[in-house]
Amino acid sequence: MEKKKALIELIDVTKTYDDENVVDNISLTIFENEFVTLLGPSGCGKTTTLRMIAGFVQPDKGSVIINGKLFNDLPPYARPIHTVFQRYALFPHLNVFDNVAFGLNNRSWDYLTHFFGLDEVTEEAIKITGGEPTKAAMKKVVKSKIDKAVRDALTMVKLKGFENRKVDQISGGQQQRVALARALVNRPQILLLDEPLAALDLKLRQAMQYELKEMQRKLGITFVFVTHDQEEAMTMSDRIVVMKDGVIQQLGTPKSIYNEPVNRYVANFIGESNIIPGTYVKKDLVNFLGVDFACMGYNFADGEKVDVVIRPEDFDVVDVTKAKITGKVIFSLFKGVHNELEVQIGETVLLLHTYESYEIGQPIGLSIDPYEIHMMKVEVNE
Amino acid sequence: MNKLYRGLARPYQIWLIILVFIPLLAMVLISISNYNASLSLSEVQITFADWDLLFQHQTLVAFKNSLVYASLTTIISFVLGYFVAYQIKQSRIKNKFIILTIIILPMWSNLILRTEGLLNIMEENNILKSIIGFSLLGNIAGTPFAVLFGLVFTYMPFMILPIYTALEKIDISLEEASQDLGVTPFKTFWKVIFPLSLKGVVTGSIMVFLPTMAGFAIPKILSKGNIVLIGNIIDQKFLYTTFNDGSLLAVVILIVILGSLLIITRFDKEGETLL
Amino acid sequence: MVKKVKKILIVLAIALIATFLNACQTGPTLRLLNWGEYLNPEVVDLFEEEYGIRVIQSIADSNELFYSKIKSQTTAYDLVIPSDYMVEKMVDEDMLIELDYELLPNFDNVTYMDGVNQIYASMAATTLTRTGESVDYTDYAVPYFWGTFGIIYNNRVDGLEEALNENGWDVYFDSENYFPTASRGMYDVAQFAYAAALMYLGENPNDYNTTLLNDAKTAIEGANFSEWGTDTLKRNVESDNLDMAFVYTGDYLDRLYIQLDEGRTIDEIQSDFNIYIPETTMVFIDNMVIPYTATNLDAAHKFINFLLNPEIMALNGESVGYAVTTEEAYDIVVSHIDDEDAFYHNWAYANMTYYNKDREGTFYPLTALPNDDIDAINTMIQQIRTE
Amino acid sequence: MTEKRIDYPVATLEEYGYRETPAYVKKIIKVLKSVLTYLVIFFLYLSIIVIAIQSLNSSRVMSAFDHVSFQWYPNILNEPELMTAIKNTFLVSSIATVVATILGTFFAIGLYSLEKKRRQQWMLMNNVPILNADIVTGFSLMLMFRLLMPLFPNIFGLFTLVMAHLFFTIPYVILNVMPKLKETDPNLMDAALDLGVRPFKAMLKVLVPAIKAGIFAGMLMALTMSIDDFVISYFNTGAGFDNLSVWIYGVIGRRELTPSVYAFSTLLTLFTLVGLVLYETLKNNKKKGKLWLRK
Repeated sequence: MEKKKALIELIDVTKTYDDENVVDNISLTIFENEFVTLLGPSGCGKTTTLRMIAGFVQPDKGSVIINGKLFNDLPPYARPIHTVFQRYALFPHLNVFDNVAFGLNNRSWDYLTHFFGLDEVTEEAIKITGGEPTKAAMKKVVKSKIDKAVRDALTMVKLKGFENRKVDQISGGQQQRVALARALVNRPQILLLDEPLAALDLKLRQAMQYELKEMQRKLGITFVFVTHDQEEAMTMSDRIVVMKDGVIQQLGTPKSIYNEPVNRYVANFIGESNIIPGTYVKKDLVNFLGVDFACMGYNFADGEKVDVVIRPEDFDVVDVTKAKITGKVIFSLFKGVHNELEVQIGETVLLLHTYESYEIGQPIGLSIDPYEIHMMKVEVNE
Repeated sequence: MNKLYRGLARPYQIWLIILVFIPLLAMVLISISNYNASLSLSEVQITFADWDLLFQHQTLVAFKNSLVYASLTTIISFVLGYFVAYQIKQSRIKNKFIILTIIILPMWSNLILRTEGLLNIMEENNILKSIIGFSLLGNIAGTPFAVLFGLVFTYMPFMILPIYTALEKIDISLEEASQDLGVTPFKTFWKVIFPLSLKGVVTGSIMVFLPTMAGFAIPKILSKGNIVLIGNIIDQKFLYTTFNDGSLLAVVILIVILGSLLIITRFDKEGETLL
Repeated sequence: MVKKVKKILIVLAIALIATFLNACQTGPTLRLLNWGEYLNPEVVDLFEEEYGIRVIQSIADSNELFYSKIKSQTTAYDLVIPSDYMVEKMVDEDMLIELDYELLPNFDNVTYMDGVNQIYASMAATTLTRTGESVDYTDYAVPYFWGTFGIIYNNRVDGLEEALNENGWDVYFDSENYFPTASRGMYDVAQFAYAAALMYLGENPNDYNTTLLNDAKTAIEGANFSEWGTDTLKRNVESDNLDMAFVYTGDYLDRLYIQLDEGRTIDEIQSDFNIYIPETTMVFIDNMVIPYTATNLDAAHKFINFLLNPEIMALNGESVGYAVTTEEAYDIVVSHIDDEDAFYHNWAYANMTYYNKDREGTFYPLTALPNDDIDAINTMIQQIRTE
Repeated sequence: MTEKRIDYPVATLEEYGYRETPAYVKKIIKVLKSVLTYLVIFFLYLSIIVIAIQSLNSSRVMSAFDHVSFQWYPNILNEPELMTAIKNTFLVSSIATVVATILGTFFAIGLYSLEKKRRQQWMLMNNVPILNADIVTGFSLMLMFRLLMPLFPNIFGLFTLVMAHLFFTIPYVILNVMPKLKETDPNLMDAALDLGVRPFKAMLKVLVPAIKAGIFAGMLMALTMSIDDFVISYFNTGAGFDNLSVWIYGVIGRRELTPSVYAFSTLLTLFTLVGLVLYETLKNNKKKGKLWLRK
C-alpha cells in the first residue's frame, strides 16, 4: 500500500463504563481519503470508538490524534469532524434548508470568512459597494455564499426543491440525505457515519451504499463508517476493522478479511463459512475430513492442529468418482442465483453453494482448489 | 389506537359538559342579572346595571395589579424555573417521579400556613431572626416585593414541571448534532434546546399566569392588604353574596383563561407538556 | 369491554354513594355552624352525655360565610352562632325560626350583663326594612359570648399608652398629629373600618350617608394604615412589628393567655402590649339562632338551654376566652380571683380588667346595613387601598 | 505510551476559532450555577422550613423561637377538631385520588382512541377545570349540586366534596397519562387482541403497565391538588365535614391556630421525603444501578 498521510490515530485507547472496558486498549490509524468501516455486533465498542473520535466521549486512557495533534480534551464542536447520526438527529424546529445551514449559520465571522476565503469575500463585497468592502456588504456576500453552499449540498444529495419542507414531512431516506448534506456542507476533513443506513429498507440501503461510496471518492473526505452489517462493510469499505468486546479482531481490506480471517470469530462474522478441524501435515499439505489436501501460502509447524476455513462458494462440485471427498445432500434451498446445500460427510456437515440443483439424499462429490483453503491457528480458549 | 375503547371517552364527555359548561353558562347568566343571595328567584331579572363596576377605579386598578403581578410572577418564575429545570435535566436524575415529588412536595402543606409562614419571616422581628440573629429577607412584609416573592415561589413548580418535561423529551443526539456541527454548547442552548422547549415554557407560563391572576390569598396576606388584585374583589363580592358582580368579574377572567387556552392549543395541540 | 368498564364505573359510583350515605349516621344529631375553636370540647362531651345527641360542628371565619352557607341551603344546620348585625339581617330575610322559650327553662334564671342588654336595646331600636315594624331580637337569638373592640397597642412605644388614655381615638386615626411614625393596622373588614372612623368622628357608627362615607374615607386615609389583616394584627403588635390595631378585645386576650401559658406575668405582658378600649366603642355579641333550614329543633333548644346554665357557660368561657353574657356566669368566672391555680386567677383577673361588668361607656353593635350601602363601603375601602 | 503522547502537540481551541474559557471562570460559573439552583430550591422550601421551625417552637409566640420542643407533635392527638379535619382530608383526598386515577386512566384511554381532531377538542375542554379560577369552579359546582338537593337533601358533605375534587383531579390524571399513551407502540394493543386476549383484559394487562409511570405521576398530582385545595372545598362541603384547609381558614376567625397544625404539616412532608429516599435506596440496592447519582 502506498504511503498515505495518517489523519486519525488512536493510540492505546481505553474507555471504561461501570468497570467494563467498552473499548479496550485499541490502536488504529486511519489515513487520508480512506473509507474505513468499524464492523461488529452491537456492544462491541464500535460506536464508542466513533464517539471518541467525534469528541462526545473522552477516553480514559490513550490518545486520540487528529492531524498529528492530540485531541483528547478538545470538545466536539472544535473538531474538524462531522457526524451523520444513526437516527439523523435533524432539528425538528427547522426546515430542511435551515437544518443544512445550521452549522454555517452559527459559526463565528472569522471562521466564515476563512471558510469562504477572505479575499474572495472582500472582492465580491467591493463589487457590490463599488468601493470599500463594508462589513454589511461582506455579511451579505457570506450570506449568499452560505445560501449557495446549502443549495449545492442539497443538490448533491438530490434534495433540490425540498428546502422549505419540514423535516418530519419527508421520508426516512430523505431525512438521511438531509443529515448527510448537513454534515458535508461544512466541508469536514472527516465524516463519521454511525449506522446511517440501519433504518432504511433494503433497496434504499443498497442504493445509498453505492451513493455514499461515490460521494466519498468524489469529495476526497475520509469516511469512518460504523455498521453491524458485514455485507454493507464489504461493499463500501477500503478497510474494515472487525471488533469484538472492545478489541480489534482484524484490520484489513474487505478481501483479506473475507479470505483470510484470523480467527473463528471473524470467519463466522464475515459471511458464512465452514470451519473444519484439521492437521497441518507438512508444507503445502493439510489433512482434514480424513483426506490430505494440497494447500498454499501457510506456515505452521508440521503436524500442528489447525482450523481450516472454506467458504461455501469455494467448493467445486465434481463427479462422485473423481471427487476428493463425497457426501450426502441432507438439505437444499433454492436461493435465486445459487442453491444452498448442506452436505453430510461422516460426522461433519458442510454448507456449500452450487449452481446445480440436488435432491435431498443424493450423493455429491467435492473437491477444493489449494488456494481456496484457508487455515488459522486453533483458538485455545474458545 | 383501537376503536374499541372509544366508549370510555363518552362518560367523561358527558361529565365535562355537565360540570364545565352548564355551571359556566350559569355564571354568565348571573353576571347579566341582578341576582344576589337576598333575592328570591322570581325577582331575578336581566340587567346590565352593575356593569359600570368594570370601569370603576378600584376595579381597573385591581385588573392592572393582577396583570402586572401575574406577568412579573410569570417572567421571574420562567427565568428561575427554566434555570432549575435545566439544571435538573443536566444532573441526570432520571427518575421523573422523584423530581415531581420534590418539586411539588411543599404544596402538601396548606397554602395559608405557608403564606403566613413567609409573612412571618418577612416581618422585622421574626422567628428566623430570633434563631440566626438577622432577618433573612429583611423587613419586606407588605411590600410589592414580598407579594412577588410569595407568588413566584408558590407557583414556580407549575413552571418547572412542564419545562422539565419538555427538556426531557429533547433527544440528546440533537444537542450532540449541534455541537458536532461546530456550535458551542452555549449557542447550542439558544439555537436548539431553547426553541425546542418553548412548548413547556408556554404551558408553564399559563399555569403560573392564570392562578396568579385569579388568586387572592397570597397577595392579601403578603401585602398586608395593601395591594388589591381582581381576585380579592371577586372574593369579597362572593363573600357579601353580590353574586352578579362577582360573576361578572369572574366571566372577564374566564375570557382571559379561554384566550390562554387558545394560545396553548396553538403551541401544544393536546396539552402534552401541561405537566 | 365497554361493559366491563361500565361495571367498574357502576361499582365505583355505588361505593361513592354508599360512603356518602354512611356519613349520615343514625341517632339524633345537632348540626352546628360555629366559629373555629369557639366551643369547649368538654361542654360538647357533657351535652352529648346528658342528651345522647351527637354534635356535628362546621366552622367558618366570618358572619358573611355563615350567611351564604345558610342562604345557599347546601346544609341544614340546626344551630348557628352569628353576630348581632347578621342576626338582624337573617331576621330581616326570614331566615330564622322563632325560639320556643317553653323549651328554655334556664332562661328565667339568668340576668344579662349590662353590655349585653345595651346591645339588645340597640338592636331592637333598628327597624326592619321589610315589615316596617320593630322586632324583639330575643325572640330569635340567645346570647352566646360577647365582647368589645379596642385598640391593641405596642407598649414598647414611649408615651403611646398615655396618649391613648388621654386622647383615645384621635391617637389612632390622626397620624399627622399623633405618633406619625407609628404603624397602624386595621381589620380587613370594610364595615369595621367605616364604623371605627365614624366613632372617631363622633358619629353613630351605624349611620350611613354619602357625606359620612366621604368623611370616613378622609379619616381612614388620615390614619394611613400600613396593614389590613385579621389574625396577623394581634401577632404583629405582640412581636413589635406593628404599633396599633383595631381588633377584638378577645384577640388581645388570646395572645395574653398564650403568653401567660409561657410563664410570663400579666405585668410583663402588659408592658409589652396592651389593649385600650375606648369609651365609645364597637361591641359584638354572638348569638345562638336556629336557621329556617334546621331539622332538629328539639336538639337546638336543648343545646341553647344547656349553655344558659351558668356553670356550663363559665366552663365554655374557660377555653374560649371571650366574655360570658350572664351575670351568674360572670360571677363564677371572677370568683376565681383568689384561686391558687395561676390559670384561674389570671382568667378571673383578665375578665375583671377587660370585660368588667361595671364598665361605663357607649357600646355600638354593628347594624346590618342594606346591601348597597355595604357595597359602597367595600368600594370605598378598596379605593383607598388601590390608590 | 506516555512518551508517544508527548510527541504530539496538543490541539487548542484557539486554532479552531474558539476562545478558551479560563478554568477558574468555568469553576466560578459551575459554583454559581449550583448555588443558584440550591437557592431556588431552598426558597421553594422556605415556607415549609418556617412551618417546621414553628412546629418545634416551645412557645406559641410565633415571632420568636424559645426552645426546641416536640410537644406539638403528640398534641395533634389532643386536638379533636384538628384530628377530625385530618381524618376528613385523608378520606376525601384518598377517595378522590384513587377514583380520579382509575377513572382518569380509563377516560384518557377513551380520549386517546378518538380521532385526532376530536381528541384535541376534548383535551382542550380537559384543561378548563385546571385553568379556571378556583372561586369560579367552586361556586359553579355548588350551584350544580344544589340542583340535586330536592332529591338528596343531605348531599352536601363527603359526596359533594369528593365529586368536586374529582372535577379538578381527573384532568391532571388525564394530562399525565395521555403523553404516555402516545409513547406506547400502537401495535401493542392489536397484538394483544390478536392473541385472543379480551379487550378489557388486554387493557389491564398490556396497556396499563405500559403507561404506569404516567398513572403514578397523575396520581401524585391529583393527591397534591386535592390536599392543597381550599376554595373549591369550601363551597362544596357541608354538615360538619370540614377538611384541613377549610378548618384552618375557619379557625382564624375568633381564635389562634394551634401549632399542632404546623407539626402535622411537617410530619406529612418529612414522611414523604423519607419514604422517597427509602424507596430510592431500596431500588438502587436491588438494581445496583445509578439512577439517582450523577454520572
